[in-house]
Amino acid sequence: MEKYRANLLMCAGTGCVASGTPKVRAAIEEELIKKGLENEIKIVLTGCNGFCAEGPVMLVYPEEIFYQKLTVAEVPKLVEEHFLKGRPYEKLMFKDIEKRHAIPLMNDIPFFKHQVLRVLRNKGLIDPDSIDEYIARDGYMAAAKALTEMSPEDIIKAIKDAGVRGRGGAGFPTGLKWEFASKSVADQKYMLCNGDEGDPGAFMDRSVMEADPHSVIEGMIIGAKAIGSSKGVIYVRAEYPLAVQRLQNAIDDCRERGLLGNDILGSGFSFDLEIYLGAGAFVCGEETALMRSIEGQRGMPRPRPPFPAHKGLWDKPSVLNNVETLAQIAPTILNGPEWYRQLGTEKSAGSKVFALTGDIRNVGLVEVPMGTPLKTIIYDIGGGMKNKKKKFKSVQMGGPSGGCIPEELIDIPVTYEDVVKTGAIMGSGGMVVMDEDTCMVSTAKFFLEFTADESCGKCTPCRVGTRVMLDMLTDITEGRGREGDIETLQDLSNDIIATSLCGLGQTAPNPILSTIRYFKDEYEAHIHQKWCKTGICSDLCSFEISEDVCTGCGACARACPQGAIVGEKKKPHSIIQDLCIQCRSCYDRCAFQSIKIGPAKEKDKTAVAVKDQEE
Amino acid sequence: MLQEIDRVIQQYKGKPGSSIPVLQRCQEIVGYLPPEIQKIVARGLKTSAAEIHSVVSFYSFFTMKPRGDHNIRICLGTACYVKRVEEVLSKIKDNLKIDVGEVTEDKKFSIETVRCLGACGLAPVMVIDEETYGAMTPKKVPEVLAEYS
Amino acid sequence: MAKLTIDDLKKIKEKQKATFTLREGGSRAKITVHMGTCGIAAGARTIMTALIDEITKAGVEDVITTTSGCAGLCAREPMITVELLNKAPVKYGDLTEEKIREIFSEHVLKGNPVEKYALVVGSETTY
Amino acid sequence: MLKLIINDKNITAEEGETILQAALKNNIYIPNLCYDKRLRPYGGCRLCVVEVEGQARLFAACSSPAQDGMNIKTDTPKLRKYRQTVLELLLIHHPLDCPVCDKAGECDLQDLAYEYGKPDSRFIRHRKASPPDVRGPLIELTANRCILCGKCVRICRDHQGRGALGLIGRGFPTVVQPAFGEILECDYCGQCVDICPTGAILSKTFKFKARSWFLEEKETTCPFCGCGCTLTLGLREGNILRSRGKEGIGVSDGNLCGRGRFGIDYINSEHRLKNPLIRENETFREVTWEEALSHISSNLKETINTNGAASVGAIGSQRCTNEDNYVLQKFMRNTIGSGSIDSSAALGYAKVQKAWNMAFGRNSHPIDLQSPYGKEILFIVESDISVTHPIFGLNILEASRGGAQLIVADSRETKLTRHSSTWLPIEDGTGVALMNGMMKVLIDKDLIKKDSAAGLKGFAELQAMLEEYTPAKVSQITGISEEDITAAAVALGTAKSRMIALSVSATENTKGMDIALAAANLTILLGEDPSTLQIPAEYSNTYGLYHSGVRPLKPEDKGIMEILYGDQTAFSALYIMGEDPVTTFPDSSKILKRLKSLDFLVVQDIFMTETAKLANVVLPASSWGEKDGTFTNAEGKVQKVFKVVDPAGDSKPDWMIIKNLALTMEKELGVRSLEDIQAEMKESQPTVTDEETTLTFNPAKYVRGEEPSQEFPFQLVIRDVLQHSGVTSTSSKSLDLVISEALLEINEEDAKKQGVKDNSHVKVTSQHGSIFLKAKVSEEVPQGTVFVPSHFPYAKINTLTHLASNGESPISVVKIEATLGK
Repeated sequence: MEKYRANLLMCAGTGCVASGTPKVRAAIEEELIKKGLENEIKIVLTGCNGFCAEGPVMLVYPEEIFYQKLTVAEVPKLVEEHFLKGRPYEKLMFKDIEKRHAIPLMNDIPFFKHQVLRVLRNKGLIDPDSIDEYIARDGYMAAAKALTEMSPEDIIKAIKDAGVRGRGGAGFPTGLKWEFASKSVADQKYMLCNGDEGDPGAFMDRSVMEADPHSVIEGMIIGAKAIGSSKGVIYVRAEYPLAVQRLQNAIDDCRERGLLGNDILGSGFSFDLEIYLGAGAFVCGEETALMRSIEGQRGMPRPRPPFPAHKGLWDKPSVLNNVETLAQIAPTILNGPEWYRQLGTEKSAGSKVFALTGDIRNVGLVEVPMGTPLKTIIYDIGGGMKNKKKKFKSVQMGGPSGGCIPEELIDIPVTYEDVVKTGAIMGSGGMVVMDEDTCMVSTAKFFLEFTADESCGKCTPCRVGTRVMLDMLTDITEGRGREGDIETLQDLSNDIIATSLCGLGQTAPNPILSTIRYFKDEYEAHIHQKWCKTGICSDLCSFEISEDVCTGCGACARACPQGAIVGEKKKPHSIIQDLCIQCRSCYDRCAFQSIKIGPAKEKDKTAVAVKDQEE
Repeated sequence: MLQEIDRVIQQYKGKPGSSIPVLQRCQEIVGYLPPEIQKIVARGLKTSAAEIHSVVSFYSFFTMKPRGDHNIRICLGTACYVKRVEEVLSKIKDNLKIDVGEVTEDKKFSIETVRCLGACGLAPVMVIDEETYGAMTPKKVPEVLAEYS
Repeated sequence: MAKLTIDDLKKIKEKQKATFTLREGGSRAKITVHMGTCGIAAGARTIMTALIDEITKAGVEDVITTTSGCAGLCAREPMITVELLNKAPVKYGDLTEEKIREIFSEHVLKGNPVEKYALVVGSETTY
Repeated sequence: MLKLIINDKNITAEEGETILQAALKNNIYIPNLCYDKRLRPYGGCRLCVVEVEGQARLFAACSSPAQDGMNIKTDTPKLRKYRQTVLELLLIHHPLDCPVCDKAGECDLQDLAYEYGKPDSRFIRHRKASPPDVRGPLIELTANRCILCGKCVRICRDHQGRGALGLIGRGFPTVVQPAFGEILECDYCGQCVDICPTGAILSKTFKFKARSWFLEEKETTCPFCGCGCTLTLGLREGNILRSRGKEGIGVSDGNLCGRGRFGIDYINSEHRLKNPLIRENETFREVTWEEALSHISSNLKETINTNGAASVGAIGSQRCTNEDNYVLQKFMRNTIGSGSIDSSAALGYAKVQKAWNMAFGRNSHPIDLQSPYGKEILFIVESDISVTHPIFGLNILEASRGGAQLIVADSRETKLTRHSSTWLPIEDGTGVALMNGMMKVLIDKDLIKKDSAAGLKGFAELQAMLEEYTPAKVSQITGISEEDITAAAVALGTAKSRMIALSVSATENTKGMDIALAAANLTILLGEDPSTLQIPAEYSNTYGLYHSGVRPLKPEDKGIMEILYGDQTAFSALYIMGEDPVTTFPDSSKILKRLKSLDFLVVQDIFMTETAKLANVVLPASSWGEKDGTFTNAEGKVQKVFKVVDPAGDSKPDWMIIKNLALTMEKELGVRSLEDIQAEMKESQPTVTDEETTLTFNPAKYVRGEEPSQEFPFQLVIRDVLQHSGVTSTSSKSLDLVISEALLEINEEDAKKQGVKDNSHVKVTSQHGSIFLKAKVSEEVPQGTVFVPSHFPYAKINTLTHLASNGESPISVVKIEATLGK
């Protein structure tokens, strides 16, 4: 084997690839050859590093220097400085905004510093297409242990003792799920993996499948042994081509090495699995719907009971685990339940991966111990608001099934129990941070649009109910809200939650209920005063310039597409209301926060029409 | 093309639950799934055309309309929503003068919206063919589209 | 390819150890080659190549090699710094291929600094 | 047995029953819109939610299993509110067009809205954009009324095995439609009409005919096939307006096929005979009953006087009641003095009967419609049971869905082959060879019940005969690979329980009695008792006809071969009741010749049939719906039919006409009423339930029919058509809308070779004649074989066929020529 003195671990996750990894990689390769370093320095493409917003990112070993926002133009300089002369190249390092200095080491960057990597243990550290590199990191040792030294009961006990809970949403104890299926008697059982990550704003499963596909496969082998299954299916969204490719490659390698197939590792246990591509239906994240989809039917959920542990795929006992859950299995088996419980709380043990997105500075994937305060995640890891001038308003957790947690609850520790109390849910771990410019009614409407669109249509409350609620929210955001709408929405929400067939319908009203709970004033303002104070609902606002703040810089006037802003240079400007179309451009543009948003005003609509015609 | 489809059907024939993979392959081959193709699949898999059509119509991945040479997929996930992907979308619609689900007159572009692409870190995101464009703004729309014309 | 056994897993892991020592840390020895313009001009590249060659030959997995800029003593280039775990770093100067091979086997492998080539004991960090 | 409490009432339930099933069984109604006992629980409408003590969540009664000790409340204020909301949501887009909806008055949604609904809705103007309605014959779907319970889609796909309707789209915009919104093409069974809980799917024939509350409903037995389903007829002002199935009633338990649901309007046909007719030269003259009967009386008397009573023959009917047939044969034997009476069953069912008797030593062989259930393997030989006996077919499909392995040997693709686990696409008419081959495999592999089989009469002969049926040879004959033959045999041999089924039609094309014997041999070889072999009697009263004495009973009695095909003109007069030999019997030219040669022909029927046109006297009989009586279904179950409407014109029940004729002939039958007849029948017919079984092997060799030749390259196979049964159904206006003429089904490749286009006319020629038919190019039929139905009188299919002297009707070979133009 060739020896390299340095490894460049370039992130080849979807995010970084989209930001230019392939081009940068080619440039580095070329430059290394130019400098004669190609035999000393090895480039490894890894899965998602997690710090997606800073991509393309690269980690240089052995020094552990973290480079971000790489560009082709900077490559010659980088290679010359760092790899030839050994002077880490400060220009491409992460900068701490407050202190204005570069942070060379990855683990000194706050985004990484507060994380503990279990699920993401191999992220950015191994080549996901190399089974050897996975094995080097203790890969398949847990499977070896489970297959040769442990009985199904031992495995189930270990997982139960560890307190592993499903990371897909509801947090059902994984060991218990396995136990049910293990006890079912059948000629065939199925071990299934849910890679149909659907919550908008969550991408940890994609990341794991891309960065560490073997960890999922190993988890499935162990689970298969626990329940007595010889066949597995990984159901992956077709929208994740890279994940599919990496998984397929990993499966092929496993088959070739005998880690899948008959008599794995000489243990006498046989298990094989295949990938099944989802075809784009959010509801297929629901386990019974996913099974219907694998059966080639419309992905419509089935009533439970019978539970999948008794009658699942093809009416055979089946276990469906989420990607993140499965990725935790191997280290837990290898290190034991106690190790697992070192992190987290009594009821929510271990760590959890979150996808931080929205109006936050450090967008990306983070893994923290359960029980970490929300505040730590948002401010210490996430770096606070992207726009420092804007205040934090709310964080949405749990996607369309979840809710919005307001600022006053930001100190809660993130555990299944504590999050549920707020009206949100842990969900798969999407955290969408919203600043004060976010209209909460519109946010609720966004989620309802999603659920109404993704409702399979099988049960009445979800099919019609989500549509009715969406219509009501649309009315409210467009100025047709009526007295009593809030109460009707709450009432209907409760009925839908109680009567819907599956989790989609049972949770679809959550975004409405939680926004009403914490931001009722916004609903009231929308309905009664016809006022959206964020200016997002263009029918419910008007913009005005406060003369005492305006510096007359003219930026707003230049931004206005209607030419509705007038004023002399260096003197306060004003907005011609009849022309204003409430596009919010001036508000976004003003550096002095001199634009104020007020309730909708009566205006002569012909003015805009006339103006449009002139153009 | 029909031979290729026949090969796909033969490959999956008799394998339970194969309608979705077969349809996916057919869509790759033909580009979309017109009724004639669905009928061939139904016959080949010993099921009814209504059953196949109901499956096709359920999943957003399947389309019964031909796409443009370049298919633009706009992510409508939460992160993209929060980052106002709507504005990017409407700019694209304005630019191409078509609505979501339509094809431009010259058959060059079609627009689709998709649920989360899982590239939230780059929000707002759009994908043209296989290429992902992150941190989109309405301003960037014309230059990105120009790459394809 | 033949089916893996548990022993094979362990072998693969061993084989990959060097790579992961590099990535995960845990190295016993770190050799820094000073690669400023001066160093390169004086032949630091040859030194680096020889060093990697020696490491490969010896089959050691816990030694990592890195580079740094000019150490400030341009006249004594090519130079390296050898740091063994929990020991003070030692700087060597005026190196040649033969010297570096000797230093490697004596100091890095056996733990005995080669005093005849040593310039300084104790040094600044690499950056 | 589980004990639970529902609404403070202690009830019991079976293990595996759902809460809803347990409740309904105990007369506790829980609202539901998407439940049907024939379908898997769906859990869609959410109206059946109930509260279970100690459980926070609600339980959907339709899908939650009843558990011991459950304390359930089905009607609490909380539940009422939830149901109110669900209904409110459903009614947002369901048009309130009850005044013009045929479902009103018996609409589940309407009833529930009345029970739970509030007059006002909190939601306004959220109506679904009107999706297009579904078009097609007989069945109409008004999309806006649909509440997406999915029952129609599921009954069509999961129960009927058809899948003509699909849920198209997702979520709120979902609609129920045939694929791509095309015209509905299906079995037209109409099960979707019955199952729809709203007015979304309606029968077109019933549309705007009557408000449901004006309908009077009466149960009777279906006049078509041997299943003997119970029809619930909707009547108003003396007219049958519709027919539907009702759960829990009769052998069909709510299921009906298209014939029973739509086909009974044949009784309203304008071609019904209304008055007795006497031929005068080339035309008929309407006469009174007195004149007709005395005309017949004197003619028959004269024939008897001149040629002897034995020169008078009669043909009974598989569609007439037991009473009609009994009286006819009694009339023949007592009044005329001739035992020469037979029926079309002689060409089919009687052969099965004979085989049955030879193999099992029994005189009667009732089938059991439930027999497919609980069997590990179902083996169907050359029989399209879903077409001949749709309800029996449904049970086979359901059993196979329940896990039974279904092996179907058939030359063409059928619903059963589509749903089979193994389809053996054999050459038509080679079922005997296949079964012989399978028996050989079973013997060679020692999979037979040796101890019981070897000692039976005929075993040695069977074994000797089977010697030549090696898999290789059988493969050559049947076109099925040796492996498949062996695999099928082994599957059958190793199964723990089995059913072997064929329809009578399988006996009609060459195979005759032999296929029944072969199947019986197979059954006995496997050590099974006769109930394993299921060969259902064909028509509504085939079984009863056979047992009421309409067949030769004494050696001197002549049967159908002599009556219609015999070469000597032994018969001078014939009395035909409810049969149309010219159309439905093979070799129609021969029959025409025979009938024309008679001195005197009486035809008693409900229509002016092709046969009636040749008669000297035509008597108008009352149809099935216009008289009381009984049918005996294929299970041997005697079921009543009722007079539900007034007889057409001056028509009379068959038995009454004959009774009157006997009276006119001054030889009273001794029966004056139905009760008399029934009492007498009971006495004369011994009960057949506890017959002894004597097993015998009857080796049956495979005999090749006519070989296709260069001149006649195609095999012609007569097959039944789902929407028709015999010829009566062709007079149904409703069914006429679906299939109105005989279509020649021909394989795509063959059609190409012959230059035949779909829907174009072809000339079909056999050695016996030629006819013109419309061609239907089909992927379902194999190359080298064409299929035709015999139902349609105008098609004159039997011009092409012939009858061998042994009573078998060999496969005909034909040539197909495309005709010019259309």
